[in-house]
Amino acid sequence: MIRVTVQAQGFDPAAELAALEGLAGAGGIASFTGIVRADGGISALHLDHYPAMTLAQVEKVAAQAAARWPLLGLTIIHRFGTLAVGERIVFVGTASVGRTPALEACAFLIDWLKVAAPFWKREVHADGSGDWVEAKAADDAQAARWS
Amino acid sequence: MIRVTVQAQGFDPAAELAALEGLAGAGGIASFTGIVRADGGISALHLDHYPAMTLAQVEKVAAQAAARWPLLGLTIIHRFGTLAVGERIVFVGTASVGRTPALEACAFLIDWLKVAAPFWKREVHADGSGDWVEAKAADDAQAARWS
Amino acid sequence: MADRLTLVYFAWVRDRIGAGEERVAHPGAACTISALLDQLAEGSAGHAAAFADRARLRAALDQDYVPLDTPIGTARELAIFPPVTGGDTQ
Amino acid sequence: MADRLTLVYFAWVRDRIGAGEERVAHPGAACTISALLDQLAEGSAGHAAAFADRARLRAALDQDYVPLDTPIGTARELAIFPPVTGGDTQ
Repeated sequence: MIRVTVQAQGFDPAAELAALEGLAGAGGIASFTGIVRADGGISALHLDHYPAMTLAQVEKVAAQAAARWPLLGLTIIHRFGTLAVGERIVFVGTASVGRTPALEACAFLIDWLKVAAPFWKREVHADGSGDWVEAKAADDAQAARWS
Repeated sequence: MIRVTVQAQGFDPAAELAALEGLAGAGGIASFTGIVRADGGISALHLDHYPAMTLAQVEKVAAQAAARWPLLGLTIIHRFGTLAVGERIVFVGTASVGRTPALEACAFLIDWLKVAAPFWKREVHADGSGDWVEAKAADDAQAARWS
Repeated sequence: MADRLTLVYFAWVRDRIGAGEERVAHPGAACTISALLDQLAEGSAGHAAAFADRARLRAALDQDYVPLDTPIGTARELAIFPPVTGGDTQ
Repeated sequence: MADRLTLVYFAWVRDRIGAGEERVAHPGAACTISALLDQLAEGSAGHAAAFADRARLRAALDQDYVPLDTPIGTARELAIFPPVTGGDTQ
């Protein structure tokens, strides 16, 4: 079961985890949820994305994980648009028979989403001003360790 | 926030995740949930444990993770007693500012719980018969990679 | 060969150009992305500002990431944007 | 020095002995866990069966894991059990 969505609206990690837990044979479920932080006094993050490309890229990363680990289920939800501090940005959930594939695939997916999915963040201050977030070389390095 | 419990009753991962997501400054929340599988046609698992020692050992593993990674929160729930197929056995949840400490600490905790917490599993068949599960050398090796 | 090429821009590239999308005459299969950016930069101050620092630009041809020295070939859509900053938190 | 030592058993060690807990005269600080197991194995078939394969036994003194060749010292509680099998799924 591979489920990938790119959406503006929020999501419920509990429902996503319950779906993964319910998969026949699932013994281990790993998840990661990303939350908008109030870094530098921002009030929101705006996520720009490339709609024609985003879903295809996220599906590509999902297919890589599914090919590399014996997963029973894999869920990726990535939001775009304007997200207030404290809101969820991204969810990755994985299910496998034993614990290791789920844990490793979850870490792999979130590392690769950061460098492969065409999203751009702009920090939004209370007065509406804001700056685009610069990419970090550390993210490329972290994704590359899976190669 | 370190929360460690060893209990017979079930738990709700959604509530645990919500508590971690609500921690001030949390940007990444990782979790792992273990589920009883129907391996070999079993109907349940019985988890024996050493009550005087269990909580202390789980707290020790939690303290090691908290010393090693900059975590904002860490939750471990481990059940004992008789658990039917499909029931949750264990939950590990971690929160950090960025994604990496949460993901690494979550994997570390579940690896170490397997080798350090005094739990013993017996597979229970529908007729009440059952055998104690043998420890796997692979678990020791997996935990040792964190050393 | 398509006779038009759609250009799409994201993040500060779009801000500097002042538009998210534009159509241009297809520069020909052999023309590289970099060469096209050079031409566009001559045409407006916004494009010049957006394309000034090539090390900070990434590209996709028909929704696949490619290096800037890639020939445009028969692609119908060229996207120009900064390195992505998605994934989890900032 | 305590004059009694509490022994606690888990999993198949308990099944073979037929009891989860018993109290014995403290064998003295210098006596190792292994030496005590030898003495106990002589006393009953159940203990002999439980302690036959030392490679499959682990021990804790006053709730701390120790090797089987550890002297019992002033400990009040000695636990004998198989390698643990907790954590996640089987």
